[in-house]
Amino acid sequence: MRPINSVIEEVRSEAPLIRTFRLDKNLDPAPGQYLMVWIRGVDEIPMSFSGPDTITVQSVGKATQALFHLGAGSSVGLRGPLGNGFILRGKRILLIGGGVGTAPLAFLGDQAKGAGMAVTSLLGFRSKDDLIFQERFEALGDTIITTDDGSLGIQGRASSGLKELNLFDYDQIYLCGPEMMMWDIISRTREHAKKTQACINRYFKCAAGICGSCCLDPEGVRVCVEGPVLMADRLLESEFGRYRRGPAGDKGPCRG
Amino acid sequence: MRPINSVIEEVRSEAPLIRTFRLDKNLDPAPGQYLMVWIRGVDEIPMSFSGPDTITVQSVGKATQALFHLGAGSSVGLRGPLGNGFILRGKRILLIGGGVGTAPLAFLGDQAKGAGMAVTSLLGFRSKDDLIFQERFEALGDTIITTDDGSLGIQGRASSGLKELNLFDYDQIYLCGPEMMMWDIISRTREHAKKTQACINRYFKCAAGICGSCCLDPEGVRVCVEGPVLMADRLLESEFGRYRRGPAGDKGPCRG
Amino acid sequence: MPSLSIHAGGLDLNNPVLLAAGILGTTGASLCRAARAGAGGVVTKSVGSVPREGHPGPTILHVECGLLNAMGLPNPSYKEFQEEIETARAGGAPVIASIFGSSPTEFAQIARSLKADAFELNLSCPHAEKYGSELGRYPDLVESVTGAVKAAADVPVWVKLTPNTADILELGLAAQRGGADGVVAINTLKAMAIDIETGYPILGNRFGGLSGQAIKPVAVRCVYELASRLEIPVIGVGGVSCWEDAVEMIMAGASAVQVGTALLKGYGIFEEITTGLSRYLERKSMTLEELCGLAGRRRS
Amino acid sequence: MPSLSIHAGGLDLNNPVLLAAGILGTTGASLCRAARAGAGGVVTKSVGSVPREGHPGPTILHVECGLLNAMGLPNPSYKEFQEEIETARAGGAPVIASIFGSSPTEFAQIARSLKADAFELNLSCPHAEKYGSELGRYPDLVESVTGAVKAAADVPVWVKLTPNTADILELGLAAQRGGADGVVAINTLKAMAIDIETGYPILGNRFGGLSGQAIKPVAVRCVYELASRLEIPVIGVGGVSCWEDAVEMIMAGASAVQVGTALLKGYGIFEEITTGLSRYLERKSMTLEELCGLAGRRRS
Ligand SMILES: Cc1cc2nc3c(=O)[nH]c(=O)nc-3n(C[C@H](O)[C@H](O)[C@H](O)COP(=O)(O)OP(=O)(O)OC[C@H]3O[C@@H](n4cnc5c(N)ncnc54)[C@H](O)[C@@H]3O)c2cc1C
Ligand SMILES: Cc1cc2nc3c(=O)[nH]c(=O)nc-3n(C[C@H](O)[C@H](O)[C@H](O)COP(=O)(O)OP(=O)(O)OC[C@H]3O[C@@H](n4cnc5c(N)ncnc54)[C@H](O)[C@@H]3O)c2cc1C
Ligand SMILES: Cc1cc2nc3c(=O)[nH]c(=O)nc-3n(C[C@H](O)[C@H](O)[C@H](O)COP(=O)(O)O)c2cc1C
Ligand SMILES: Cc1cc2nc3c(=O)[nH]c(=O)nc-3n(C[C@H](O)[C@H](O)[C@H](O)COP(=O)(O)O)c2cc1C
Ligand code: FES
Ligand code: FES
Repeated sequence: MRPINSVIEEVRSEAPLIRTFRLDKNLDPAPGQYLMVWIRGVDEIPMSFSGPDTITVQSVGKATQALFHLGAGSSVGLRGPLGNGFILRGKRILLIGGGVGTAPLAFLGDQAKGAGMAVTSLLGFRSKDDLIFQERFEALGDTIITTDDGSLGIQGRASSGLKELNLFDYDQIYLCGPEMMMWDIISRTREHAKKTQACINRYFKCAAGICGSCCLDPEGVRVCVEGPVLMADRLLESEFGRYRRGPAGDKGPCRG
Repeated sequence: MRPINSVIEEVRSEAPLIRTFRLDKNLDPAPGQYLMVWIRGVDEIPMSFSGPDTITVQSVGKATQALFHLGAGSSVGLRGPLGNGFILRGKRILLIGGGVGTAPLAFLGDQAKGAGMAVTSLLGFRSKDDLIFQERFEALGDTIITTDDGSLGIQGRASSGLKELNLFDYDQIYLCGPEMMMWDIISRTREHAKKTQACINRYFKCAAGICGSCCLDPEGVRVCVEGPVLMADRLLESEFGRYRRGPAGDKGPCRG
Repeated sequence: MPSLSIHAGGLDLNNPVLLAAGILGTTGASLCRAARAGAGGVVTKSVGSVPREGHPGPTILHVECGLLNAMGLPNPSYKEFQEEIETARAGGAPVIASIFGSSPTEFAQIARSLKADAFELNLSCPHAEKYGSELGRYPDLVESVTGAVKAAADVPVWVKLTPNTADILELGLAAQRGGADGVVAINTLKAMAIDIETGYPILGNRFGGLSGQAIKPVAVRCVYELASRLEIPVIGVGGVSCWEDAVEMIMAGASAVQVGTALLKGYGIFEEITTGLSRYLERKSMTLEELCGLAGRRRS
Repeated sequence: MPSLSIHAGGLDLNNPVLLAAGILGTTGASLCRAARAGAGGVVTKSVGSVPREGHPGPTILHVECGLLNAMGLPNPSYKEFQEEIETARAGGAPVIASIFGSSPTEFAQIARSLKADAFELNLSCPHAEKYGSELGRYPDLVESVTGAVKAAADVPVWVKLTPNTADILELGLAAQRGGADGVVAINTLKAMAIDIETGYPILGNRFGGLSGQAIKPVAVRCVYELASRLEIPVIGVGGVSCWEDAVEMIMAGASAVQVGTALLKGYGIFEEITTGLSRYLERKSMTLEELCGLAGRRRS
């Protein structure tokens, strides 16, 4: 149960601040599950699988920057796969992703396609330069792209792409991205909340369901073990989109 | 791995100072294996199985006396079955027992008979009054009895009965009794040592092969886990019959 | 079924199985959930006077038969925490606020400001500089902190003791002199683990606390030693992970037990333990009071 | 294969994996057997100045991930023990005599009379009245006992420390001031277990010492704390049961390790650990010296 030592086999740049790291271990994860990645001497942080043996990381702070400094051949410690994963349901599915949150959806899409499902994707990015996994999603099926600055696809936030779609066409909807983007989507698509699975983010300390730092009001859902994938109807009745706790357990605004 | 609680179901008096205790648990022991019996508040002591769910105890000191005070319905703590057991070999076997040492042999004889072997027994006791398991052995096959005082059977020590037997007739010989009696037998029957299994006694503290109190010179055999059944040829080259260590680890004379 | 309700350490509890400090105790909602799942009482995450983010990760690590943790007392400060306590109270079980500070006055200030059903003084965390066992290892500091909090608070005060000492009884007696309504034993054992691939200490803070099954025999011993000599009740904690463990701890002298690491198995642990305990008492025709400290009366 | 031979604590050892005190160390034959099975050195059962039969049974108990024991220092006295040491020497590895007493003079007298390759001072057994940790918890006594034995003996002197303290480093520094050639850490944690059917403490002595896997994280922490500050070598003991554990202990700062409870698996453990250690060093292209204390140099 100690961190497994894993060598980074390959590093691929996806966008200026986003890189994919291929690990020497295939831990047989389900899409939506995550790893705790120990960057030795720095910190241990949660990362979704973007493939059976890859994670796709956006550099945002100390630990992710330190990870970026580790090239192929360096090693990290791994705990996982952890948490629940997405559950594939039905024949036609819709993936809605934002930014680096597209990572677990790309992995899910690969599996769905392999299982013969029809996959449609709606992806939102800040701008053309931040785009990742475009080809990967396009290979899965219809792909709608939005950019905040209009540099590619529809201009606006991901929700601007909703009007191109009839959500009743889909048996299941899968969602991952910045919290405000996800909130934007699920609050606009309330009638589909029961068929929407969202992979969410909270501050994880233990990732074992014991410390309480990731618990969601008002039910106290331990996102690290009961999530990170939760049904949107449950999120609608929670703190999600309204506030989130920081490392000290204090309530703060949701970013993104 | 904590002591198992066991209720004494029945107590049978075998001789003035010897009683058989039937336990409510059948721990599926092999004859020759033993239990550590915890008489709560007093001590934990080794006892051979005299049957699948019985021990036969001679009262010699504090713990055995305390055990005698416990009637049916009382409970003891058990650790076991421990150690190796006798291994049944061949078609014709000879059991040589002395005193309460006949207990594991009676159990072994039952199994041998059940397996269709021909069983002969040679049993030594101090006197007629100390006799135990006479009927049980007689039911197994030919039984020769010796008593030190001549009050029954051949007068003399168990070895006095050897002249009635041709040891070459037996595929395997099984031995258990007071150390000097066993030594007497194996030193007189050296040529049969390779087919003689002896169940021996040492001071057991841990009964787990870790404390060293039961180790036999010169090889350091841990009698509690590598025994208590050892081949007589191994014993011939050991401290057996010459000295034994007491609770403090000091060398002392062999009793009996 | 025999009643499990007890009066211990100044509190009336529906049952003697409590949630331990620092376990799912960061938010009112998770505390409330523990109470609804059957905890007889819930202890909050330890809170101090200023917000702390805690140590860098890894903050926990599964080791042989236990858990190592070095959370580093993350908390939003007592000022932010009152609302969590209110939320927690909705669960219907007493909410015990665990608090820490670096001096008697800091402790007293928190106790004066925070409202809870009782206070538990964390004088025992083994891995936070200037806090926890760095004070709690000294009997005189245990006594003065306890006294200061007692003077400031109008609810029961429990003192949580460290096993990282040569003589836990000395610490318990100090808490009693300070006026404590109960002692809680034990906090974690100071420990560490090293990554054998690289030599890095695994916990972000290097040192952490060992909890879980591994420490139960130490906890039982501490409870026994304390209960044999103290006049105030002892709340037993350390490695309790099934009803048998709770029975053992109560026999050692605990009036109530707390469950920490075993929450790894989920919230169901409270019902599992209370049900097992009831059945045991029924089978033995005993009351909780008769069970408490039985081992001390079995001296041979 | 890389060499495992080392010079540690004043002794030349073929390898750094030693038999711990009190484990199969009652007779010369069993010590000899450990040496032949590959132990780099063997420590005897602790011997005192008069024969002791030890505590009544049960003397050991398997608990979650470890062993509880309260043997009670049974030994035939040092007068009877010289011949066991001679026998043990035939195994070809250094024989370290573990000795105990209730005062500096008692220790010194034994050290003067007994011949061995080194002495290990048992100042740490947690369950024998008037001996072990009842002295070893006080730094001044650790220093004076060590000093007295150093003056009496002409072989290296190791001091075995107790983890049942708030600050093991203090004890280690005291041993160093007393002139010790090395410290050995750790002895067992004071612990107990209770029979839930009856309430009886299970060990005949009620209190015993916890060893085995359960205590390894505590042992690693103690070794790390000691090795970071002491100038004399630290011998690590506590829960080492495979080569990975030995690597971890050495990374924490141990110059050599001792194996106790893992002998439950049999004498093969020595070869298992030394082989694993060699392979590891080979794979990493490291020497034992480079491995020793690596964790202390990885501070981030
Ligand atoms: C289930 C889950 C899956 C995730 N998957 C991905 C992914 O696939 N790709 C990706 O780039 N990021 C992912 N993240 C977010 C990622 O964990 C943070 O970006 C990372 O921890 C930042 O660490 P830092 O030291 O670089 O930043 P810091 O400087 O420490 O903080 C930057 C921000 O990251 C957040 N953060 C820091 N530590 C944690 C933590 N332990 N848990 C949660 N959030 C934290 C903080 O809220 C802060 O706002 C995921 C988070 C979770 C909870
Ligand atoms: C493998 C084995 C199987 C045994 N099987 C039987 C049996 O079937 N029936 C039977 O009556 N006895 C048997 N014994 C002997 C029995 O264990 C002792 O008679 C008993 O321990 C005496 O305990 P006490 O407190 O009554 O006597 P004490 O007053 O303690 O001592 C009396 C004598 O018993 C011996 N003894 C005491 N404790 C132990 C111990 N822990 N280990 C070994 N010897 C001890 C001592 O050498 C002493 O000479 C067996 C012993 C061993 C090792
Ligand atoms: C993740 C974690 C966090 C903890 N946080 C605290 C804390 O904030 N305050 C405290 O007094 N004890 C804290 N503890 C100690 C526990 O309350 C408890 O004393 C210890 O874990 C032993 O009990 P257990 O074996 O049941 O876990 C923490 C323990 C763990 C595992
Ligand atoms: C059965 C047993 C007997 C012991 N006897 C002694 C002893 O006589 N002297 C001593 O210093 N330590 C003694 N110890 C402690 C061990 O030497 C060692 O310090 C401890 O068990 C931790 O190591 P381990 O986890 O590898 O067993 C004993 C331990 C056990 C389990
Ligand atoms: S991160 Fe600790 S409970 Fe989820
Ligand atoms: S009795 Fe302890 S080793 Fe055999």
